[in-house]
Amino acid sequence: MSIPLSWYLVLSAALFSIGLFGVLARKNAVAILLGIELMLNAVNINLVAFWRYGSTASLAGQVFAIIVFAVAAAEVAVGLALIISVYRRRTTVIADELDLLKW
Amino acid sequence: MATESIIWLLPLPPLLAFFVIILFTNKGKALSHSIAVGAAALSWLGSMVVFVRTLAVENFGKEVFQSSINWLPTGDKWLKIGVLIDPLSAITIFFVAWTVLMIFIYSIGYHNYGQPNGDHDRKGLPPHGATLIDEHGHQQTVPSIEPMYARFFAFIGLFAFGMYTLVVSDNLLTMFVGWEIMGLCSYLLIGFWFGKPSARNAAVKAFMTTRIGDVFMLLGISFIYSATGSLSFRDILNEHTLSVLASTTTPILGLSAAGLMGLLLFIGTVGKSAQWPLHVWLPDAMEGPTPVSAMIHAATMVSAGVYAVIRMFPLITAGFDGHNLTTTMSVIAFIGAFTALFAATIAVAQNDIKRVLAYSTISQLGFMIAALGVGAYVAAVFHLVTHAFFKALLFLGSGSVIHGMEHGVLHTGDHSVDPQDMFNMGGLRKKMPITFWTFLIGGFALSGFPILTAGFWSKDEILADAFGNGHMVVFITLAVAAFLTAFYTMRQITLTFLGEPRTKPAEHAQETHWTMTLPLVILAVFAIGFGWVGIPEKFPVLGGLIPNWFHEFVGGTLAERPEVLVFNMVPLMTSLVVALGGLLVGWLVYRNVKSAVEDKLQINVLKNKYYFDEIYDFLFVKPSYWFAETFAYKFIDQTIIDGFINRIGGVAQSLGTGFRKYFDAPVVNGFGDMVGESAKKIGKKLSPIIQRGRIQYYMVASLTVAIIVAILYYFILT
Amino acid sequence: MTFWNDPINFLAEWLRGVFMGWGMAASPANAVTDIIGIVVMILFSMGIAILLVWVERKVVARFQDRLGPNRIGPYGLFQPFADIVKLIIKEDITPDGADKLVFNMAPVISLASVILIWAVVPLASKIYGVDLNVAVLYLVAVGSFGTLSVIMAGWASNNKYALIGAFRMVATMISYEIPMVVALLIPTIIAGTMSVKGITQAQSGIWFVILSPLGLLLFLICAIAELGRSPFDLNEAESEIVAGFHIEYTGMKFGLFYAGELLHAFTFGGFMAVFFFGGYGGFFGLEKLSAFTWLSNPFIQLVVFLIKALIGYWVIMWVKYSMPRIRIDHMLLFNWKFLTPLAFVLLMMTALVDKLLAPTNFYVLGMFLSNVLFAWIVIEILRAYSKRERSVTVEPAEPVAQAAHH
Amino acid sequence: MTPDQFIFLLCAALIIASAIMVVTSKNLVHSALWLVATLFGVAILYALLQAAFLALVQVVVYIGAIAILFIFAVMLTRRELRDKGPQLNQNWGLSAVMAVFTFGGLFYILSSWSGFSAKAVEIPVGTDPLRMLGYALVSPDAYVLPFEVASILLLAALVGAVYIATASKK
Repeated sequence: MSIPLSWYLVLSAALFSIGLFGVLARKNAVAILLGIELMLNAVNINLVAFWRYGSTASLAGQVFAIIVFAVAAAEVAVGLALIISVYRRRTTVIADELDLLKW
Repeated sequence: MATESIIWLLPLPPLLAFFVIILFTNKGKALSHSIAVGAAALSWLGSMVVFVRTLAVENFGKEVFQSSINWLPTGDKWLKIGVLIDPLSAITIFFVAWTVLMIFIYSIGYHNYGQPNGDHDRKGLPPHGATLIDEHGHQQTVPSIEPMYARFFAFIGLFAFGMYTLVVSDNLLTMFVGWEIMGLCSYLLIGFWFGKPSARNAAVKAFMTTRIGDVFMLLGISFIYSATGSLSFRDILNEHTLSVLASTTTPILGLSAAGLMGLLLFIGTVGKSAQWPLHVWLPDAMEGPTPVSAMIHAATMVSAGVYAVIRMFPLITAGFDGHNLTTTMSVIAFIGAFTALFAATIAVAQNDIKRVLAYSTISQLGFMIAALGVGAYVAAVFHLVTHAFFKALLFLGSGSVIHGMEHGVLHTGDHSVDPQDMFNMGGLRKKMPITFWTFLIGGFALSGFPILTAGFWSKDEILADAFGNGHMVVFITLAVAAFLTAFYTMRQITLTFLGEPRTKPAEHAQETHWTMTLPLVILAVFAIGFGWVGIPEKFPVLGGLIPNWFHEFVGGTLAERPEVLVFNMVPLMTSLVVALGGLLVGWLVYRNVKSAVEDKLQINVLKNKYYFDEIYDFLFVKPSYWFAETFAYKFIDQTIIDGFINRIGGVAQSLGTGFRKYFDAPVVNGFGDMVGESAKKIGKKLSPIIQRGRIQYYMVASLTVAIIVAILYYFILT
Repeated sequence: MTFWNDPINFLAEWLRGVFMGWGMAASPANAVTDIIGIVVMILFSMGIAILLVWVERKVVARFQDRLGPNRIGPYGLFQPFADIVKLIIKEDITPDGADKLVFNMAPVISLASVILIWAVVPLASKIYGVDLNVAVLYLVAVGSFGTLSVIMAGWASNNKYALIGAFRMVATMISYEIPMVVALLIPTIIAGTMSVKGITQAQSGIWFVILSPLGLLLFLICAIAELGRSPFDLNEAESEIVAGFHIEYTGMKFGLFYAGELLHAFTFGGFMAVFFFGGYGGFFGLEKLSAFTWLSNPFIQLVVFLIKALIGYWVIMWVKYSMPRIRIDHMLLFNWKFLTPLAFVLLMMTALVDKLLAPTNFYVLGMFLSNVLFAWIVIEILRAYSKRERSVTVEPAEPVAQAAHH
Repeated sequence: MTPDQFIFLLCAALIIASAIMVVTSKNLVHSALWLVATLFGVAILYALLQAAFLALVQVVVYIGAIAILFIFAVMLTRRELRDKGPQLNQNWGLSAVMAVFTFGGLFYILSSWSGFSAKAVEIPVGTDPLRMLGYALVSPDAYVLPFEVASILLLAALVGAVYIATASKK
């Protein structure tokens, strides 16, 4: 194991930022969810890396990663359901066109 | 099983039944009622076991069953909850268990189990009957099963849970929880047929009216908690605390702290037990199905109010020297006695069979309250128990009568006849013998028919206590009320059962199913037999034949056992005269009455219940509508709040105008204009840029700000 | 260590020695040896795939009362090679509107997903790719690449039949993955490990098929559905959607799909053997007798494994060529409303019985009887259900009509 | 450079490149497929971190379910299968700057942390992280409660998703 922790952390920070960009800049709502997935994965890399580089006997990192899996799955299910429902009503999934929430 | 464990478990079966029925077995009718009745039977069994074990305990008043656990941490202490069975709750749990079980069984028949589904029954309305066609092609209308059958059993299960919780609680908090659960259930059950506007309104009325009492009760509980730091009965009702509370004065009406607490709690009871002036909800509550009326409004819930006062009796009477009533006690005695008389007079002029009973309930509860007000603790408990039995019996009996009448209505097809109006009945004695005899027993018990019935002994004891302690006003009021009670009871029996049928449906009325008559018979046994456990020792002839067990048992709850009264002939004769006289007069007057027109007592003021509904409508309901509509909504909401929001810009402008006017200074003027105008302009320009409704734009903006702040923070702080 | 006892390690050591002799450092030598091992494994599996083409054609011919390939080579054994030549020289078409990269990636991923499975297949106690401690999960994970390849192919073809076929296939695969995972958990629970080698070794005394016959049945059904073979071959229902997701593929690209499917079926046959029939071993303790020690020889084990896998494969073929197709909605309903709950209940029951009876002497009997009992209950429930269904449809509305006459 | 590092760098390159493709690709289905590549790279990272179970769960859950779901969703929410026009909104420039800043900030904070370049210790021989993880997930004094809560969350989300996505019957 000759890889320092920093490599993982930097990689995950980069992945997180890319995901953030996706969330902020993509037009399509599905693509926004894709960005969120990237961010969640970045978090998971961190969790697992901290588990490996910390005390391997305490499994918090791995368990949290599993919970993040569950949360991600739930988030995708609900998110995509919402998007499909929105599409059914408005026939669009472009986030910029869904702008009724203003005064 | 240890007795304490059983007590803990007592309320649970009905609660489980509620959840199981609501969540899983809503579709299955037989399954639902089996679960509910099974749960009630389980609780009943537990209650009986507990009760029998209490009997075995020597000197039970001092060594009670209790157990408690830590529940909520409050700072460094724990708020404890627990269960307590002392003589009072033992006797209460005894009658609660019996009446609840009876009512559960009765409900099966009342809601027409086993009958076909109605032709056009809908949820939220009473069943209208079903048309059957037999093999010969004859069409026949029979009662149909309640469309929300399972739901009813779920609700009464929850109700039973509330009642058991209240009774076994050893502290005010869980007692109040049970109290409120029952309030909710009474709302749900009175409005059970929510398709009827009258039922809806009655439900809301009951909920709102009792809520007034509950708020005061909560105040009382809070007061007790802040003063004593505990809500447990054992902590509050010990002599040391009570003497401290009794000697503390409060700025309100010159009452002692104990007196004020007692009064606040008593107001809760006034609401729950439908005492004047909060009695208005109970008669309307008759809109619910009859088992509900019997259960909530006769046997258990209204009893809970009295139970609460009895439970807090030492607090209420703190500072009472035995002769001169404290202010609180006077208030209680007055309200009780007044209610007893007042409700009795209204009952005389009611035609609806259930409404008569409703007012009679209010009146009888007034008896108990008055008894408590004059310090007659045991008598109040005694009457509470006997009343629960015979009033449940009467209500169930009236439900049986209505059921029989409905059968007649369906059979004849004459839907213009109101099956609840007593003037449409008559002669039911032959059609419904079991109902008649049990109703007669219940009615006689209510009137206090001498020697034989339970009501006589308990009522007599109240009168004797009032007389013996020298409260003549109370005594006379109650005596008059007792006379009226006997009178309207006989009126009811005469109109309903005696004479000849006045309408076709009454001719075709039919005895009801055994699930309905069996509870009647069992309750009738108690309505007679339960009086014999409390015969005063000094009573002529009978006294001492059976020891006055009740007095010994219940009296043991109090710190000092109340001394046995000196026997006096005056109250005994009074109760004999009023009971027999009332019954006789009632029979004489109504034996030949053919219709409501001939009834001399149809006085408008009585018929309209002294216009209390109208008065309240005028005094409270209309003003609160006005308050809500005109003041809160139109004035506060629309004018002030909305105006404030809408017109900030305008206010800024008018401020500027004000400045110009009053100072007449062009500089200030110009400056004000500039500020106002530019704020407006900036707002208009910014609004489409900033507020786009685009989520990503918001996110970018907030992230930008966050990052800028973070950078500044880092650079400035480091 | 001789070649006969441990052929793979023997050869690897030898290769490593050769490379080191050439002046390589230790770690690159290891890496190169590993890569050679991987290539050999892939070649072996591809060789099996070629054989399977012949087996499949021969067997289907027998089922349909034909002779099958019999012209090229003995018993037509060289027919697959002719097929391969044909596929290679066919025109390689990429449709106009297709998404080229995705279109061309799909068959590769499809075959890769199958070959990746072979990394954990225990051919013999000493012949296997890697002994992964999460091999069962690996099996499922790699399978999801197959799903991906299907949807890639269906979407990239720019053809509505392809897309519909892909949707059907993916819906099936994702749905049936759930009972499949549960079915795989049953041997896992009994053996107490997820390693396929561990599971194989756990069956040296008794095959899991006796402990959990229902688990086998469940696994078989799910495997057939995962494969998209009849009766679950909705994805390629010729009469409806021509050929499903690979409609636009020609030449060797189609060949990759085809080979992948055959190999996948064979692999499932192999896993049936591994999970329920003792894999390469499972001689009921026979190999411990001195007269039968030769059963532990890797080559014997390899042959045993291949025979068992072929039998499993043959069962899958048997089902395929004798069953009609089911409708897609029935198929999904069957999964969600029957198979999935059944699988979960079965899993719980297995875990419970396993936990309760493991230390006792009644273990085998208890497990078997509990399965029988469970099967009986399920059949009774199904019977009651079907009776109710039938009574609803059959009962005419006559009484009402009669009533109207009155 | 050890083989480990080589694999890591290869993998990191795959992750970063395909992640960038996820957020910039004009074709949404390609985005989803690139996401699969990213997730696969992350799975390899888990394997490198000796979390084999997580690596496989990553593949099963993300590639086997979530990515497929995404592709389905992409296809279900359009009338034409091809995307037209730019896929980035007007804020993309600012967003990119912010993303870079976020990365910079994270990097800055991380690099000032003392454990930044920690080295891993070998997992002690004889311990089986997989078995430990299994026990941890169902042991009452470890993580059974969060685990159960997560499963309930998943169930609730599933029910909610079905309800939301079902077309209301008219």
